[in-house]
Amino acid sequence: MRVLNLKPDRSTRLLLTCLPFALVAGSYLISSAVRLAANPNDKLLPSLERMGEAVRSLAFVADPRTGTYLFWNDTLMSLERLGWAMLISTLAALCIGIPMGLLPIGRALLSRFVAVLSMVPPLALLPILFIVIGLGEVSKIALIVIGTLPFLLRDLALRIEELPREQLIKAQTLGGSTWHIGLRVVLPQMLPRLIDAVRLSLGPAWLFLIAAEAIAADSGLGYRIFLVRRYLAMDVILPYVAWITLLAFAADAALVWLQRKLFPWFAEARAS
Amino acid sequence: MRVLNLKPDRSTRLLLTCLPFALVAGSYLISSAVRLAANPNDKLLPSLERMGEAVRSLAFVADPRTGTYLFWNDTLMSLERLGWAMLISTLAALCIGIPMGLLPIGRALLSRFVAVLSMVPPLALLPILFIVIGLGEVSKIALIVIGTLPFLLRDLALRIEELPREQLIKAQTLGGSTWHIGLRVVLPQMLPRLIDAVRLSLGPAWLFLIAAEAIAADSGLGYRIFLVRRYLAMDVILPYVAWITLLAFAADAALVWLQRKLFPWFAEARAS
Amino acid sequence: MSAISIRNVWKEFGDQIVLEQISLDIAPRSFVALVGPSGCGKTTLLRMLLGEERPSRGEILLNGEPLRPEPDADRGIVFQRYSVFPHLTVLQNVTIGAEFKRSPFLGRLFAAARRAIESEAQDLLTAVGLQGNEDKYPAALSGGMQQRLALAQALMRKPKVLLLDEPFGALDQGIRREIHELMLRLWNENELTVVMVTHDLSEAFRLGTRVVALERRRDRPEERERYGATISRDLPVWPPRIANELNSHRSRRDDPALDGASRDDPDAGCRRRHHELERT
Amino acid sequence: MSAISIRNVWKEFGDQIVLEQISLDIAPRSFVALVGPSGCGKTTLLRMLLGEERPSRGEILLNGEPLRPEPDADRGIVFQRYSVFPHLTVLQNVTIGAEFKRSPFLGRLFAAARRAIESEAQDLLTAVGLQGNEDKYPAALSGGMQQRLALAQALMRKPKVLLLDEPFGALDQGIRREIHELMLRLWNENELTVVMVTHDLSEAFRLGTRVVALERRRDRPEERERYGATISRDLPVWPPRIANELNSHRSRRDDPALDGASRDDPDAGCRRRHHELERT
Amino acid sequence: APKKDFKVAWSIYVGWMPWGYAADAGIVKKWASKYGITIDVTQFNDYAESFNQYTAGTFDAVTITNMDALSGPAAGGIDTTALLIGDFSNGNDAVILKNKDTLQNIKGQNINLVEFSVSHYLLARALESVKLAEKDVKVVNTSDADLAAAFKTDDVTAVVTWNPIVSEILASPDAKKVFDSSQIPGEILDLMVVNTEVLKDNPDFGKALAGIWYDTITLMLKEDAGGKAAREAMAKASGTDLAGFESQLAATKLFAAPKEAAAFAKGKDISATMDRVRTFLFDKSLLGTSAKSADAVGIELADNTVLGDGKNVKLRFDASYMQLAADGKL
Ligand SMILES: Nc1ncnc2c1ncn2[C@@H]1O[C@H](COP(=O)(O)OP(=O)(O)OP(=O)(O)O)[C@@H](O)[C@H]1O
Ligand SMILES: Nc1ncnc2c1ncn2[C@@H]1O[C@H](COP(=O)(O)OP(=O)(O)OP(=O)(O)O)[C@@H](O)[C@H]1O
Ligand SMILES: [Mg+2]
Ligand SMILES: [Mg+2]
Repeated sequence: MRVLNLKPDRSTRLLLTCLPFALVAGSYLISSAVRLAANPNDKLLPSLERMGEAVRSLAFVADPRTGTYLFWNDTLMSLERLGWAMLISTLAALCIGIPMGLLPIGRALLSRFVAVLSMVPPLALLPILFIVIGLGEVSKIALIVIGTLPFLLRDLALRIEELPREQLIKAQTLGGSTWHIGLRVVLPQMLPRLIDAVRLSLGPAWLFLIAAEAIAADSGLGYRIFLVRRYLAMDVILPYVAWITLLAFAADAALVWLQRKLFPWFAEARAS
Repeated sequence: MRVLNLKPDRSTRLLLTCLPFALVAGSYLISSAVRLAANPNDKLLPSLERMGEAVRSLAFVADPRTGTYLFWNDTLMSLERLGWAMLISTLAALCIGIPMGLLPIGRALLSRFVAVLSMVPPLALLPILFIVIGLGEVSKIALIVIGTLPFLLRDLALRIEELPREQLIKAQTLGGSTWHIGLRVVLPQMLPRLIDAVRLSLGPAWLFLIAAEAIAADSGLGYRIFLVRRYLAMDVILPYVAWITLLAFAADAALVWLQRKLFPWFAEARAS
Repeated sequence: MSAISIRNVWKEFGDQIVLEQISLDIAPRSFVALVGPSGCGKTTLLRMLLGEERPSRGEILLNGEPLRPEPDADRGIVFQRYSVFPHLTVLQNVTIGAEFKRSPFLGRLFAAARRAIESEAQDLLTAVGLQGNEDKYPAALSGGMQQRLALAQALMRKPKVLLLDEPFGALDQGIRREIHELMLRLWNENELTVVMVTHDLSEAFRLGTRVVALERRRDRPEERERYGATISRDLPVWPPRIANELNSHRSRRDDPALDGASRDDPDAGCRRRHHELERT
Repeated sequence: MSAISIRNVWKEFGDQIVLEQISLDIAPRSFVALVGPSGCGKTTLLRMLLGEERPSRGEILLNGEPLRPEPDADRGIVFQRYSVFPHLTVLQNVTIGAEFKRSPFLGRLFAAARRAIESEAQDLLTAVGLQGNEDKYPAALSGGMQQRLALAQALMRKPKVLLLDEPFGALDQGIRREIHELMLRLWNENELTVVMVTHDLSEAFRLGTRVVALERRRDRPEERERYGATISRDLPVWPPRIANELNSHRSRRDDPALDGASRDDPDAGCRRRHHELERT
Repeated sequence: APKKDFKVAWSIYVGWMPWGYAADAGIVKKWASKYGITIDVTQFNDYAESFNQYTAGTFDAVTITNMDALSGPAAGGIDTTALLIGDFSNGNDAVILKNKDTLQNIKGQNINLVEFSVSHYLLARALESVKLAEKDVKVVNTSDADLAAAFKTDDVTAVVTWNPIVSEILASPDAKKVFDSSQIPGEILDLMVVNTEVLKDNPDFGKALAGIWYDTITLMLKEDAGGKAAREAMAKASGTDLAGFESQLAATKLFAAPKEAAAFAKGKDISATMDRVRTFLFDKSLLGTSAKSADAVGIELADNTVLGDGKNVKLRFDASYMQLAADGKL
């Protein structure tokens, strides 16, 4: 039988899925044990206990200086920044992207500009950004917005152009104005597609969040990682990275769920 | 007439396209002039002449220390790193992604793992990366590969799953083995799609290149930007950013051209 | 009423002449079937009637007035595909036209106003045989049901002219037959002038009151660019089929639509015409 | 030869019974047309014949041997869509089967070997009327031409059984007629047993030597899950249509295919059968 | 209206941690309200960004080293006054080789360091001390946060950096410190600098800063529970523990008393140091592209003598606020 047609059953599938994770975990544990045997103070690949301890002291012991639990506070701050940024990005994408995709005038005005904008490496512009909008929360959110918005805009405009022209004409023959068409034909059809785009841009968003927090912040997951990086405190960094990964995964799953829940017509329409 | 139906003619379109660029350029020039009037040594928004001078001295005056033209040397080094990284990423994506997308076993083995991997923020793992592969050119290339590969893999696997099942069955009824199908049915159809994915991941690739060069390097566009950032030499940073944008644009255009040239069937097949 | 006059219309795309010298007067309440080989410009002509494209030369009048140069509620349309909105339920697809009309800002009605148009929409859905499917999304409907929905949707705004671009081209034979009957009935019961593009001659003769054929007089490859299609045949259908005068008593004469559909061999009359068309 | 025996086959997907108790013996060189309402399991049955799905109960034999449990070169297939490879030219689409056979590592032939199979492929392309289009990509072909190409592609590996899943369902009426003739000719000239799924009864009667109807005996919504479809009718086509004995002299008897296609009213015989089928 | 609200930027470094503590502990608020102003203290993770922001005009004061004050704000045309000299590095910056005991061995190696930073300067001084020049080695720019990890790789054999990274690297047995800032005492100064114009118009702002600083220093250096708590808080804020923080403090010559600091500011050594620094910066073309000589940017010392161009004085050392603190006149 062709390998192509070999369909592993449920349990084999589970086994296969776990295999690479187990391999990574295993090779970590072995390398860690080897390094720790050579130098018990090695910080690069800490033992699980060390990491557990580090997490415990960050997550369940209040920081004497601020009285907060650093781990949770960092998480909250980062998620807040990310949440606001993605919200703003999404709304801006809708407000700018729909005219840009729908109206020939909008397309002429913006499509080239956004294309160029999307090529600018935002990290290189950080100093200017900080000057223009200051250093508060706003600048971190702005960096994420600047980093993700051009992609969202381009994607949205593309999706609008992919809408069958027939729909727009039909809407006009039903007496719809441009505003009507944007509001009742284009917008609702773009929302689920925008969720897809947001899912794609969450990766860069985390990147920008970490970069922003690395430069100017006093809390946040990225801040903590960069702060303790000087001490090579991998016992903090690794759990933080794992936690970020988990959060990213959860956010992705939540968006998928949201899409299915809010737009039941979308899955069928896309399949057909 | 509805705004939706207003189609600007050629010259209006050109005008509209230029408008946002002109606005940005104009507001830069004005802010720059205002700041320079207040402090002639201001570094944040240098005048055009200052930037021109900075570029001239980097691009057309040999560096006394190394005897190279820094601007061109930086460009060459960065493009080399980027080129190698994208080549490796692409090849790896093909070698891993095709089995992962085509074979049920491959999917069971890798899809979850890659999904998790794609959520890990690569910047945070730099220390481990250094230990494993050192600090030389390899680590910069590796960072870009690590940053882009998961996306390429997931995208590729998705595209393979989108291939009509009918094609795979047809190939089997023509006597094709799994290897045949991978080689002659899936691979050639994936190449143009991979170009699309590479285009999408060029943005993150530049980001990771700049980040890698910021961390340890002695040449490269990102290196220069982060080096001169220490003394806020925006007269160097801004032209470098513009240059990176131009290079990114050119790379994108080159990929589009390549796709059209190498895969003439693709545009039609996608349209239908 | 809703007479259409096409007066010496030409259409060029860049250097390519697609249509030349089209003149056609369409009487109110006609059902014109437009046939012709693929690529001869049928859809282009329809799009000009719709206002989506403008003639390069000549003019199109609707009831003596120049046509509004963009699609509007006085001309409805049904395409072969993509006619209905996938994100709206069946009922919403029908009501949306009325909502556009009555709610300029939100494009959406609520409460009593909504219920009023919903009951109107229900009637239309019943008329096209879609009762009971109000809350489904179009993706859950078969192709034939989608086209019925598209018809209901178009009729909601009571257009004077209904344009159809191969509306039944993608349907199975059996389903096609049913929907032909429906089409004739709708034409008969609504105050409509219909222009339908079709590839299928028998469909043209079964539905139309008049069959208009577009054709290129010169069709050698090297001439394609320089010569457009024009009207090569313009045949009234025999026996003449006349739409019911609305609000007059129904039994005044035979219902030609029902008559056409119930004859034992509906194609016999058409066949003769077929031959006439093919003798070129 | 290539006889197919379906012995008491059931197919369930999870809790849903799709097919129950299907038994069918298909003689070599038959042309079986499989009809039935949408969703009754026609495609599922075909996929079992293909080896893509396995019966939940019962077995399928090909020439007395159990069927290989995956698609293979002894069974060709043509789908309604997506049958040809968009990235290969017309010629390459036809040669690829032979390349798979002769080149296990590269799946690709060069030089003389390539020229040999190319000339073979050319003959097939001529047979399906695609000569002159060798270097085009499928996207540049019309729907009908793509289906011809799919047929040529499938025939290149000389399958014993050819399976067709609504192969002409997406084609226009006129093109359909042409391709029916082609189909009959191919069936006649190649040593083929054909099983074709179709929605179109007249197509079934025009092409098949035998028409098999699948149907659910109980089709109330609440019963749908628990009862599958089974064979409700199994009609030989009249007058009997027999494939040409290959390599015997051709004039021994009328070519039934050409005969069927050239009669004045090809549907007359079918109609009778229609009624029989519809009287349920 | 006269300016009432001031913004101070600081970044995480052992000699500057008191600023963060002062903000958290209310010392900043106390002194600000005494002078009827508000002072907003912002923490940066990234040192270079902190003084860039100051140079760009977003902040009125920033913590910075003497060298960066000259190459950054001063060369950028911002007239800057060094208000407080907090400490000088006394071993906090070091040249470290892998498996080599003497500085001589540095010849021909790749040196990983933050280019154009005080590490670069320290390297230049170290090379000078063994009669080598920068062309005898190869400098590779490496971000400070990653130096500790980088040293663990085989590629990296020599680094120059500052604490806490120095102690982190020295923890591995193959790391050998071959030169450190205690061999050039008083050359790497950690300052609090203020925009001269702002200071001139608002001397109260300067007084408040001096008050905050010496209050905090006094508190943290006390060997009682309060002092220990303060040090512990600073340790945590800088990402380490008390022991780690105290070892960093040990390598820092903190001017505990304002008198001491004022005296140092007025001393002669600063003149020689600044001359070395500006020569170094000019060699690296860090005094601005238009600078024709090391004299391009004038430096005014505490005794009002000027190094370089007297018409373009952009960096000023001012001992008067430290003196006020010493005299208890704040
Ligand atoms: N917007 C356009 N720009 C340029 N050429 C066009 C445009 N629209 C149509 N054409 C050309 O006009 C000709 C007629 O096209 P049209 O779609 O009207 O044909 P048709 O009769 O509807 O064909 P079919 O039966 O295949 O639908 C074609 O050659 C087409 O390429
Ligand atoms: N892989 C599968 N898993 C679960 N259910 C399936 C699967 N394949 C088919 N079915 C179900 O089996 C039934 C028969 O499907 P099938 O595609 O065979 O019908 P069909 O007769 O070919 O219909 P059509 O004429 O619309 O093509 C349907 O109810 C379908 O939902
Ligand atoms: Mg058309
Ligand atoms: Mg089917």
